[in-house]
Amino acid sequence: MNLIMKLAWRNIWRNKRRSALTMAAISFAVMAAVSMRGLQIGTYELNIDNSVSIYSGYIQIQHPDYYASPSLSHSFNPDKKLISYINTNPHIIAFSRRINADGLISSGENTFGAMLTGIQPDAELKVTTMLDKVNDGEIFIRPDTYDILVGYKLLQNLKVRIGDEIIILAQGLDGSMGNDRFRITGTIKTGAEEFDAYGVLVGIETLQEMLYMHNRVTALTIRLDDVNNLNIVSDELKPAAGLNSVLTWGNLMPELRDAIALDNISGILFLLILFLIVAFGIINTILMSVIERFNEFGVNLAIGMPHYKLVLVVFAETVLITITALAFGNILGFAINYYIVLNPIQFSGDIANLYLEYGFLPEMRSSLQISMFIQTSVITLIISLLSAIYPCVKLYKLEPLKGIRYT
Amino acid sequence: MTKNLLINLAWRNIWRNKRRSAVVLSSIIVGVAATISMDGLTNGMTYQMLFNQINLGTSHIQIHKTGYTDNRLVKNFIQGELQLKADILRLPGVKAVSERVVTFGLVSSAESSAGIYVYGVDHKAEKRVSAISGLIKEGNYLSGAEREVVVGYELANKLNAGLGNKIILMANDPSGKIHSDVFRISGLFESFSSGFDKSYIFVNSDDLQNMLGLGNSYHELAIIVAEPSLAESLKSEIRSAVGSDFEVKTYRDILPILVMQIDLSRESMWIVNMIIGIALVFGIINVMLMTVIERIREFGVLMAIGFSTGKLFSLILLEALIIGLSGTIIGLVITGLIHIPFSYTGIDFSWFSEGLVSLGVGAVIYPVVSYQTVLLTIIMTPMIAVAGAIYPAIKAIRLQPVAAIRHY
Amino acid sequence: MILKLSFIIFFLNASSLAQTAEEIITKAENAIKGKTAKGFVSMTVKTPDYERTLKMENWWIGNEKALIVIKSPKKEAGNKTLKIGNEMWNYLRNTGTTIKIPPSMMLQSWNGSDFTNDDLVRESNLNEDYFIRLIGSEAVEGNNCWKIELTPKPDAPVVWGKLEYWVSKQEILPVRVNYYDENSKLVRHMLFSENKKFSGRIIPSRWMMINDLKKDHITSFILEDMAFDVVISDNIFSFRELERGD
Amino acid sequence: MEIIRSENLDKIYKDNWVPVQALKNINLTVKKGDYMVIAGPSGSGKTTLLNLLGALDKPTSGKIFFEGADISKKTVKELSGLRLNKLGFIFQAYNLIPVLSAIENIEFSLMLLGKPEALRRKLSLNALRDLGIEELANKRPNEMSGGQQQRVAVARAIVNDPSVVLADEPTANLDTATGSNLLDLMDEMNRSKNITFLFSSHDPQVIERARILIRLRDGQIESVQTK
Repeated sequence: MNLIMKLAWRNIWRNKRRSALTMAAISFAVMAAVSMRGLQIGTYELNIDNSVSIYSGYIQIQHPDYYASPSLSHSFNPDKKLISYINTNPHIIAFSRRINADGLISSGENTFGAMLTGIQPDAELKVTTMLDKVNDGEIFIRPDTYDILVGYKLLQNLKVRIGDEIIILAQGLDGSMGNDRFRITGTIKTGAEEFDAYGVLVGIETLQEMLYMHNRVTALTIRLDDVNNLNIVSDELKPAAGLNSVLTWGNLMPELRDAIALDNISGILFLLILFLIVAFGIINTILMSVIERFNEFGVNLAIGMPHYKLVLVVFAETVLITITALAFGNILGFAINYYIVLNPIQFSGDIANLYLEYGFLPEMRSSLQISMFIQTSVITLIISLLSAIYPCVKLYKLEPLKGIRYT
Repeated sequence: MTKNLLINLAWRNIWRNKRRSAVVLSSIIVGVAATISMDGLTNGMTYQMLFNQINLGTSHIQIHKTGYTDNRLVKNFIQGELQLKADILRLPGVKAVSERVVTFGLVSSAESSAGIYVYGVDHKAEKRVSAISGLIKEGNYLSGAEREVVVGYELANKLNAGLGNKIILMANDPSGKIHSDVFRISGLFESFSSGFDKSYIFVNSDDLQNMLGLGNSYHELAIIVAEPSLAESLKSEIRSAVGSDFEVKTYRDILPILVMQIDLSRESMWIVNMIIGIALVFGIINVMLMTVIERIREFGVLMAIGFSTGKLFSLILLEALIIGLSGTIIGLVITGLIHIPFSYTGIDFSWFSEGLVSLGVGAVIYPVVSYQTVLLTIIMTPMIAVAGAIYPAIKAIRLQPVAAIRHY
Repeated sequence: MILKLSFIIFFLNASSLAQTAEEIITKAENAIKGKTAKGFVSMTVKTPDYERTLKMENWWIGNEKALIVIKSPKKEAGNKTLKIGNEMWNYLRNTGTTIKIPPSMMLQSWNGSDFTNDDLVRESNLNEDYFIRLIGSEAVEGNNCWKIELTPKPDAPVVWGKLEYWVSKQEILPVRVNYYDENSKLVRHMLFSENKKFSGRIIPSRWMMINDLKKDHITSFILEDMAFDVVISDNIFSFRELERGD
Repeated sequence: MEIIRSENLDKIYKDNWVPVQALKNINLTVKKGDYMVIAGPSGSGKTTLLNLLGALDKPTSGKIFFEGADISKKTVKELSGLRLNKLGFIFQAYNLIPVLSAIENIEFSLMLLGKPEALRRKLSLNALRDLGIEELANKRPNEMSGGQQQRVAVARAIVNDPSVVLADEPTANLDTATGSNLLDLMDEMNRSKNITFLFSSHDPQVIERARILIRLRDGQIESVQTK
């Protein structure tokens, strides 16, 4: 083995230029893959974070039937054990209680259907950004007042102004028609059409009283320190949640999940093609470098070196070149990604406005996720080794005489 | 020495060492095939999304009464007496126009009910504008018979209603009064979008107009033009023709996010092509370099017999150019041979992602190659091949003839 | 006097001998609804999640107009529902406002019951919307009944595929109604029982609607006091009346 | 003592359009201590014969016995082992592994044999000393002249004390003086150490030194001279 490594190492140095070019090609591919992938993953994270942060949160705990049939009868009373578990989990930054209910909002002539969300303003500020999306007016602070925030389109449709009073009507948990008079303190603009046209934020205690919910909620919404801890935390939460279901953002926002899945496909397609080209480059380089040395290899075989040792030398060369290239590629890729993480690519002009209009952030960010570097490296190494197979098969079939005589 | 001789020499050199040429050629062919297939799939995917949306009813241009987009009320109708349809049909480039009565309503069966968008259409005109009639999986599309309704599979399941079953449709008229009427399911459609299948139903416009007391008024004019690129210019033409009482919007206005995504992915194709190009250059430099080194002796002889360094340089680049051109052509032919059947049959990606269906793409992707990419490939690939040969060529002309001849 | 008597005899004969299915249904329906009606009704809603009882005062003019005022429990007392034709308004005492139920809310449950707002609005005229056919006699809960089948007319905007209506032969009162979908699946049924005498008229005082698709969803009405065919001022079905707090 | 014996060797190349009879009915014997040269003009079949005798190629018909054993019955692996253990090779070009220094090149076959390091060192240094090129020990082939490279090749060929050293035109790429020096060295080794040498060459310098000279013409033995 020692001998093989020595030969391989020296062979690489013997033809510095060719080795350097091969390394450069692989490094470039790794760098391109890592930075493209980083941009994708980073932008996904950004979009997930942005979309998830507005309303749904990363994880919600719900009554097991609420997802299929969202009605107040599928609300639950979070027990102390669950709350204290959530409070002690190191990956959970904050959580909030929520009630979602359908209702009517009415001002004199105009009545519209409304999506009522009962919130604890102080907790909600730590969990989601919906209260940061105040367009006009101001947020209410206490969960037990008759102040509300409404979507900015809803305000227009109701033909009322901030400060005006409106009536909300909704069917309570006991089937009774809860109704009360509320004062609009401000409007929200999230970019999500549904929310802007139908969303109403109410203090949770007021809503619980109006809908005869006592301490029941329809969801506990949880904010994580890092989206990458999603699966860990959701698995950890399951036993504490008991019969209640633990839903992740993918369940809560399937359109976003699907949109990302679609974009991911084209990203992976790109990487496939990039690696295909690099693989071809590697095959050709190794093939040429093997063929070029057929005379030399022929002599080696003639003096009694077994074929497999020659093949191992070529494989060792490939591995050494690839590993060196991986180091360079990953360092470069990391540097690029690190730069983009610190200085996200900002869109400007029409596209930026359009993005903002629909609630997306007009920027692209990168990622430094370790698994991405590892995956890319492993794939590259495998591709390199696969690429070495064909040249090595040719080498394995080489007869000593043919090698010596090869021109 | 004439130029022809140089070409002749280059050509013979290429053929003399078939293996070496084949290696370079294969790199280029793979590069060409990869670039074009990538473009084909990405375009196919995005165009399909757009095309599907347009076909599902967005159409190329829509006309509404001013204010309709902000408040989709039944009372924001276009008066039938205006004969807008006839005027628009006369415009050059317009292929088909359909008048649609659109309202939000409730459908109910004995078991369940749902809020839906009801489209009242003239089945003959609508068939030329939207593809719903082609998506019927069971029963038939509207035929003009009374009280027919076409609903999506998902909705039918929710209502627990099948072909021939009746559903009750309820909606309010322009004055706000609620009307209900009975319809019978004549057809079930299934589009790529489960969201669409859940929330859109189609009836004959006469029935809906009668139910809502609309006379011959309607809400939406959907227009299909000969070429999507004509939409923008026709929009301004129509706008000046119909005046400010009406909103004229193209699919680009109606589907901004989708259009933006397509534009963005087209932009990013340049970056992608560039990266692929650079990856290709590395491969080509390597192989070219090795072939130059292999031939040092031969070059030494050429120089010894009086070949100038300039000519040698040109010779190497010329060889690269010839291989680059042939590789591009062979690559295009091979890609074409693969691409053309697939552009008819499509490639089934359902094994790859279930998400495709729900995203409005459909599981089967029909690759669409843009002529820009083909053109770019034809121009760029031979240039990349030549670029890859520059460094090796410089190496070659720096050789001392005597040292080169001795080299083995 | 004789004339009047003979008239009655003629009527009795007609009712006991040569009744058509339409006449039976009309009689049964008229018996429990009258041209006009007013009275006190308590409604008990039972679901797996809750059970509650509302006491209400009602005024009806056929299927056309209705006013329902909730008397208890306290928190809902004073809430009113007004129906005129196809439209509905809710008066909320708590906030002193009137809300017109928009079409999108028509499918919401009415006061937590098994009835939707739409059910109240759409309560149809059986003679107008259905072909009515006597299909036999059957004993239901000890009552000798006519079994009548009602199939909707093609254009009638009713969701049902078929109704089966049992009317007691003796009192000519409804005993049971089955509601089927178009595939002849039983969706829900209504049971009438506990006949009582209200202002000279004997009618069932307990009406129970049982959902056959959702388990344990039952809404029952108990008529506590009813008066039929009394004169009801049209003024009662006005917004002014609606918003007049008691 | 007989090392290699051939019986009725025929070799026909069929890779060309017309089959070429490269060797015809060759019978010869190489004995321990021989200094044998196979000579003949270009295309007479001398390299082919050398390759057959060196177990690098297989005859079309006939047999080759190496130390009494029929090598046609041996597997590829056994042949490789045979070459490694019993044979030393010197070629006209591409003789050395370019990435290894002189001493490493010499050690190379010992390494393949799995000899311990100390022994390898000792044997290799001895071989270098025998050829008078100790000062080249740590040089790479591209730092040496052609003659020096060939000396290293000889050192590598003899280091393992092979039964026979086969040299295919060892002087072909050398000038006369260098070639003469190299041949003197091999002559000396044959005499002092009784190493068996088998050459193929048409170089008069080589032929002149032959103790057994076999002349080939058109694939057949034309004459055998013993000096």
